[in-house]
Amino acid sequence: ERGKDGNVSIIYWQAPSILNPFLSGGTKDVESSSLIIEPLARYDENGGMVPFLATEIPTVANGGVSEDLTTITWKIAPGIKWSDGSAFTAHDVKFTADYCMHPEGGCAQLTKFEGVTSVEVIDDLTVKVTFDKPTPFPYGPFVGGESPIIQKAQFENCMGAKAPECTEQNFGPIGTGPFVVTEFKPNDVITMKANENYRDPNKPAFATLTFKGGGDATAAGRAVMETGEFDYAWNLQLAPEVIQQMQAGGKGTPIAGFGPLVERIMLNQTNPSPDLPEGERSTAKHPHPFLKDPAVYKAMSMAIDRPLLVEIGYGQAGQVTCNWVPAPAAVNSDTFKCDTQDIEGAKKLLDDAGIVDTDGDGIREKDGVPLKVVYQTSTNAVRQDFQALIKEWWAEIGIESELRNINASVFFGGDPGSPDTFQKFYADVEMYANTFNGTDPQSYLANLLCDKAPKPESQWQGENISRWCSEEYDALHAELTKTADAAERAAIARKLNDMAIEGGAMIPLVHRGRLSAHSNTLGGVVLNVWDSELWNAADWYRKTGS
Amino acid sequence: MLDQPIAQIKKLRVEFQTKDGPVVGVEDVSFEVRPGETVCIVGESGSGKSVSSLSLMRLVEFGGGEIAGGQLLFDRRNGGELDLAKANQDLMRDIRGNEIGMIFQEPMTALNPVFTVGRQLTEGLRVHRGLSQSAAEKRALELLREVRIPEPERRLKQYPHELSGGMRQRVVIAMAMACRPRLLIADEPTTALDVTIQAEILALMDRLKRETGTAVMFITHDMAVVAQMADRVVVMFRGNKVEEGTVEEIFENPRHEYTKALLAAVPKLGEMRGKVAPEPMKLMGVADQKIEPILGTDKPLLRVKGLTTRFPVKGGFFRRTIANVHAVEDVSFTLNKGQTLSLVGESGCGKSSAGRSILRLVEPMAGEINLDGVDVVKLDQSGLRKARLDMQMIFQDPFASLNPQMQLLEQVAEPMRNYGVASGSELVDRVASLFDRVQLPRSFMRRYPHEMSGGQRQRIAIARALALNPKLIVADEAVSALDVSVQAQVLNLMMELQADLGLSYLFISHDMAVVERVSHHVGVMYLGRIVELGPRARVFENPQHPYTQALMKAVPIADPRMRKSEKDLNFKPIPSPIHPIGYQPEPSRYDEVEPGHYVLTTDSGY
Amino acid sequence: MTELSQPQPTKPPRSQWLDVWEQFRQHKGAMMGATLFILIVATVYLGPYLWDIDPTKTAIRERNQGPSWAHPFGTDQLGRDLLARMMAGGATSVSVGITAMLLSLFLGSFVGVLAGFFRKLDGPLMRLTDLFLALPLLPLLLVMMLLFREPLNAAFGLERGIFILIVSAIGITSWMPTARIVRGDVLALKEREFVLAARSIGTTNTRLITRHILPNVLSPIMVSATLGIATAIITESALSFLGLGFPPDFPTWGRLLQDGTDYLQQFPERVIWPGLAISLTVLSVNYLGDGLRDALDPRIRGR
Amino acid sequence: MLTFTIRRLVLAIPTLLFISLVIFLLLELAPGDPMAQVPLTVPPEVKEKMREALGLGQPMHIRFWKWIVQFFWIEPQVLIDHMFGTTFSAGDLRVISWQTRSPVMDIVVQRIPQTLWVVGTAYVVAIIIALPIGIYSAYRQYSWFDQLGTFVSMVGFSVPPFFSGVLVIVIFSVQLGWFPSIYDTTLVVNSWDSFVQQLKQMVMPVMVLALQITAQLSRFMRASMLDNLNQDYVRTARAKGLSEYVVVMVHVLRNSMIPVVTVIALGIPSIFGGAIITEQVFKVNGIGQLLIGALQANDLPMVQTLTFIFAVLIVLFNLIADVLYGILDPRIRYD
Ligand SMILES: Nc1ncnc2c1ncn2[C@@H]1O[C@H](COP(=O)(O)OP(=O)(O)OP(=O)(O)O)[C@@H](O)[C@H]1O
Ligand SMILES: Nc1ncnc2c1ncn2[C@@H]1O[C@H](COP(=O)(O)OP(=O)(O)OP(=O)(O)O)[C@@H](O)[C@H]1O
Ligand SMILES: [Mg+2]
Ligand SMILES: [Mg+2]
Ligand code: NI
Repeated sequence: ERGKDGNVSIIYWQAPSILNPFLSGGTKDVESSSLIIEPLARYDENGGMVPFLATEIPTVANGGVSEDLTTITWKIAPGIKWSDGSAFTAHDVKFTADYCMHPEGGCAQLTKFEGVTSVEVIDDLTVKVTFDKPTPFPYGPFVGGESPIIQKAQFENCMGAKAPECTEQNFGPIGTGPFVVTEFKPNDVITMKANENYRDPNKPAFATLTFKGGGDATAAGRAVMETGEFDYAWNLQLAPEVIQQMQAGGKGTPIAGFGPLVERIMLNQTNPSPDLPEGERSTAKHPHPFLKDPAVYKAMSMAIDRPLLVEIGYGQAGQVTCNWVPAPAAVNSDTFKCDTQDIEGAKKLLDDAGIVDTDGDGIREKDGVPLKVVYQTSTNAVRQDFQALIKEWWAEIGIESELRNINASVFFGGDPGSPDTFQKFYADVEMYANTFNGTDPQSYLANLLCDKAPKPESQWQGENISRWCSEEYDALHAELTKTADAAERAAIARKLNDMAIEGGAMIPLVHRGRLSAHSNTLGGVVLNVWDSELWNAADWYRKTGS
Repeated sequence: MLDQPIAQIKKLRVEFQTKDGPVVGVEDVSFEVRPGETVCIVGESGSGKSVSSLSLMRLVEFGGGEIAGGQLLFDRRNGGELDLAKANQDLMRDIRGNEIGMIFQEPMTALNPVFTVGRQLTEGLRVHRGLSQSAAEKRALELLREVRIPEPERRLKQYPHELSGGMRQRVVIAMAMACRPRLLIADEPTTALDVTIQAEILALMDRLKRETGTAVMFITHDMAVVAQMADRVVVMFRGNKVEEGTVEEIFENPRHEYTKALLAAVPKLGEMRGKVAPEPMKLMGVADQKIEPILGTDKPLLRVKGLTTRFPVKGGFFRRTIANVHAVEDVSFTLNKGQTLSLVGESGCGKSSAGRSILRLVEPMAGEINLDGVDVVKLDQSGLRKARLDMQMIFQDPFASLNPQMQLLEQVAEPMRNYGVASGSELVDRVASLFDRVQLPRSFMRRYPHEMSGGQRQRIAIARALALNPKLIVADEAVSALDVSVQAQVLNLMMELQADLGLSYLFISHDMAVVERVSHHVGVMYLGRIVELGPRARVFENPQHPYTQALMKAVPIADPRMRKSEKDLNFKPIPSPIHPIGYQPEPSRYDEVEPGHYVLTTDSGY
Repeated sequence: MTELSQPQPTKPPRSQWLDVWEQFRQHKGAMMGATLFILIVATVYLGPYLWDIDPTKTAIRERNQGPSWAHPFGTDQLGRDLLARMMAGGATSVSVGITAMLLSLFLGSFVGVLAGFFRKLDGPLMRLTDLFLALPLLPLLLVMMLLFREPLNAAFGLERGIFILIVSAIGITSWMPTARIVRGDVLALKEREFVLAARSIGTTNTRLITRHILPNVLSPIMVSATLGIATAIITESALSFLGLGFPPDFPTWGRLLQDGTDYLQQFPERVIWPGLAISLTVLSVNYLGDGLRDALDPRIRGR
Repeated sequence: MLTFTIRRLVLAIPTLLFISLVIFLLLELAPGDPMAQVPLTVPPEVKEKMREALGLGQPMHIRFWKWIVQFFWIEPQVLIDHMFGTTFSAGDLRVISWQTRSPVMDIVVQRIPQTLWVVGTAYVVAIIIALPIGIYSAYRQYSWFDQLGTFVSMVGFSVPPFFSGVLVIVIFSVQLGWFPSIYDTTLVVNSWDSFVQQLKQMVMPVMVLALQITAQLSRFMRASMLDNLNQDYVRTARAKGLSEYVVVMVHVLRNSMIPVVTVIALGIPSIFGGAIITEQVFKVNGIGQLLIGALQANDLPMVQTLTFIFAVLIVLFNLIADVLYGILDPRIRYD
């Protein structure tokens, strides 16, 4: 029965700053707004698609997707109402696309609409999306937490350059989701109440919801598992011991789920030496003196004790991986084995390749260049522990590393003026994690295409961080974009993954899961890493008798 | 009742802990004070006068001293006798300010710099007398009038640093007398005051004593004042009482060596009558002292013309300038090489300000200052610094003018260091000889100012000014704080230096006898102007201006049988030097009554 | 009168500094502070020679251990020996703390004295202070790192370069309160008569400042010094936290404290050691400062 | 002094403009990008578009000028509109935060209450505690009270809030369960119960903050009292028979206030500026948290505005301190 369970409180250690996910790509904003506005379909906890506002998932089989893979037609479930009581129609869907695709709007979810040429309203409950070319995976627009539908009536006057002026709308979108905003304090707290017009009259079970933001993961975990002040805490990136200790508090339970997030070490294929003139550092002009040597990067990978890293860094929220794309399961390649450390093997590999220590300082040289690497990452306790361990392991095989940690907002900020961004990569190796949205890896795999390498001409923008380049890879990826069959796609994806790893673009370390925690009295929580974590908040309820 | 002493000091011994181990400030002192009686304590500087009186107030403890022995019996208002040496501080608080009032020696530092005079005056009244704010203020006003501070209403709202030395001293006096204490301890209360005001203050204390039976313990080095005031006299020397007796006995029949020396060193007004030039004093016990007049030269060294200095008076919440103190107003004089010009005059008439203006320590508003061909007013900072090599100043308040954080050695050596005159061991030697000259033991070289008595500090200031052998020394009350014997020595020293090196002095003093002894020329100041200026003999023997005449009349005589009575003094209200912002005073015009003897003809305010 | 005024026994004048030292030696707190301080410094600099475990050496099997003979302070989450880390961290923290404090003290007193003393400079210097107070710290540090890290590294080597950078970063961003406090005192002091007197004997401004003004504003400076050292040590840890400090394999007390905070409940000793070390250092410097101040103040001296 | 004050106020305008320019340039120069917090899954082209939408494509001087106009011309109008219901500012673009796409000043206004509650209370508490401690420590130098005070304040000062905050949370929230570990900014105080709740959630942050401030203030107070306790005028005051209380609390205190006034005046702007770490630890989400969040997100308009408000307060309170100097010590002259 709606509203019987009182208040539920959620804590995110990053505070939402806006409730319009189109204006901010931040996870916190996307997830908090997912309580209010919904897409036509979502991914479930297994990565499968479930209709939300649509009646079914359009496929070629049911005729929703055209044979030539250029259009997709969504049927909207009848009777859905906006929280203000008005009817939800195809016009709203079309409007959403127009809103995001407006050239001056700076829409953060533009990639979702990539290749879309038009969105047509067929009738009030039918909408058709047309792509510019055959699109084997047409579920970009209107699917998943990043692509919800906003109300036309509310946002009509907020298109393009006007978008930021619509504070009221951005802070309190009218939606179809289980909750509506009562008060939004940006970067602090959101209070919500149950949506009276929610399509299921018995949901949500909670009458109100508090969404607190800010602080740090430790505090959030403590508030759920130790003091019981909150019901749900998001993304607790904490040392396993700390989680354990908190769990002993007895008030809450951690839950983990695995998406495609991989913590990896990127290997710079170009020379980052500070001796090079500015503008030529870390560019294709100067290949790296030793990191391109398979013996070197393979040895580096072999020297790493991945199970140990998992144990000390992530516990139940991590798994050993040798792959760049470890999920969904279908695309996870099993070509490589890397779950045992092999220092001796690594040494032998290097010795055999003739990379030996010639001057007795304990550091090997390749062609007279000592194997000294600058190893950078963002500032984060676990990453610093990893750095310390890996530095030691590499030292054992004769590779010296200089550690550097950089403030995350600089490291991940793309400021071309800063020497410390991960794109600029003024270091030999760098460690961070990356992932992709949804279940289709095609665009993620595109990250290693030759022309995506950051370079001065492109203001150092580009996803090919290692500047890795292989014609073979580019060709195979082009094939992927034309393949529709799911199994075939998966096979190609696995092959691409293997090429990248074999070719030394990166050293994958840990397949990271999402670890969140909910209070023991909160029922119905299903952790979903493919969509917003709060995707099924409508189903949450208060457990009785505990 | 008269036989019952108010205070009895018995075998008092006070020690100070210094780094050289305990120093004895007072060794063995016993005397008593009876109601309605004035006991004068005289003695060498540093002999323990201040320390004894502080002990009676039980204030030595706060200064690092310790009453190591003896009794301090005090007869309380309601009869009971009490040993103050053993009283607890709560009880003392009741007594201090209420039953025993104390006037401190150094007025600048004795006043809290951040409170107005009125505030500090009323405090005691409100505590002991329970007066309301307005009643206390009324009483404070009355007190300021009694001590004859001009414009008392305005002074109540001023801060200590805005008052002249004499005014501050009078504020301290008013403060001590506020509650009509039964015992008044006055530690050199009139040292900073000119003779007319000194006479008035003395008269005031005398009246107080007669009317209320207040006992007065009067510490001074001025034998004339002793003669004027004392019923009995206690002579101290090096922490011991060496002689005690009635005034007449002491003056007429001194027994102890020191007392004799003291009396012999007292300068007397009229001693110089008929002599053309100043000459050193005859000192006791100094054989083959050659006494020759110091003639000096006729070449001018310092020429001052139309010097004017004003200070802004601030008021209101935002402390805006609302009026000006016309401290120095159109002053002109000439000082010759090797000669001394004395400035005398009432306290607050602008003597110090004039002296400071000449060194440009305060910026004069207008005027010309020509020192040996150098126009001081036009000098820039580095030029001024160079010029100061030739002119030095001895400050009126020695404690305030010494850096509390520096050893005396360093303070005296500083001018020489500054100009690179000497260094290393030579420097130390020169400092040592300067210490000898001003009669300070060399062991004092590593002491700090607060460990010295008032007179000792003054001598440091003198030594410092002499260090550079300047051409001109502005001596602002340089010898007022010294006991007569040392004073005589210092005066002789100064004259000796004048004879030997051709020094010139601008000598600021209120002590007419001393002025008569040392000066070639005398300027009499009143309300910022020189009212009479001329050769010493002419001004002293033929005073023309009514103020000069009054001044001469008020000079006390060091003879208990020639006491002045209150009736002899004619007190005139002192006009205010404070004028609203736009006020334009008329220029001074003089009449030359005799060659070189000028008298102000325009209105002086007197 | 010579027979009456025979001079008191003279002692050869000793230097003022000897005197101060005498005094200092008799000050119980000061001696305690000094001993403690020397002890801390000796431990952090000489300790590593006696306790020669590498502070960055991990030993996974021995992680998260409590105190034992092999590891008197226990080990951390990677099995690194905490005693060794404390000593290594101390060497960095103490040197950063002291140098940065001295730098900020110097800058602060310099600006404060100049502003208080020279009326002309007062306005500009105080506006400069306002500016520095108003500047947001983080961007300022980021800019400093951006501009100077590479040149300094190139000129002085990695460690020294970063040390210089951090020390100057802390120094440059923390001198303002000292400057304002000193200026306030100087403004009041300047009007004292002995300053006038000093000027009348031709004391140059430099000497006036160094010999007359500075000794008299010593006590607020001393307080700033003690507080400054704590601030510097903690700021350093904040810098490392932001990734602006020493490389991550460089332990410092601040960082150890910070890392330990997460394990506060399981392994409280991990925060107690660095916390205690910082507090003791600050405390010892405080007592040292108190003693020095008392020793330098002639009014208190001798009591 | 009125002229002094007025002159300083007038002078403050160019000073502040200059400061704002320096801040602006500093922020421009600082590495960082408003897109730092956008996930890596958003491709660079999209980020570039978003940047453009934020106005980042324009040259620096134009952006600075825009900010100046918005802050000094439009925001005051908004304020006037808000107070008198006029519509001067209708349609004008206000200073907009990049993170929230909403007017910066609105968020600032929203944040002020909790910051004032927590940091302000801590400050007041600290002053109330620190001054007596400092005074008494000086008066009884080297007594056990003084030693204890020294010890506690030194330890208090050397323990950073990121540690002491967590410590009190672990003790008082986790172990004892007395106080909430997370500050509820939505709490409306309108009844006794809610007031008690407000008090409860304030106790820990206030405690942690006050400890630091107390340590600092009491040290300065003590040192400067010590300097004055031996002066001659203190003797005079005693000779008047004033009680020790009056001697110390009136005569000595007033003379000792200059450094303390400086420290206090320097601290007051930081009340408005918030206490970054403490706010973080206790999730107070006041101005300090806003600033650090904006810094991390490189939300330049927000950082610029907050820093500038802070600068205004600093300039203002330093002026107040200077005026206070003149009132406290009449010898200090400004002209
Ligand atoms: N705080 C102190 N520490 C050490 N010695 C002191 C201290 N105060 C005074 N003395 C010493 O005690 C002795 C007596 O000093 P006191 O002030 O009583 O002299 P005095 O008789 O008042 O002299 P004067 O007429 O010069 O004021 C002097 O030798 C002085 O140096
Ligand atoms: N800094 C100041 N601010 C305001 N007024 C001042 C200041 N200094 C002196 N005065 C005033 O100037 C006048 C002259 O003072 P000055 O010190 O020159 O007197 P004096 O002749 O030396 O007196 P005394 O013999 O008492 O020392 C007095 O009315 C005094 O109040
Ligand atoms: Mg004396
Ligand atoms: Mg004078
Ligand atoms: Ni005299």
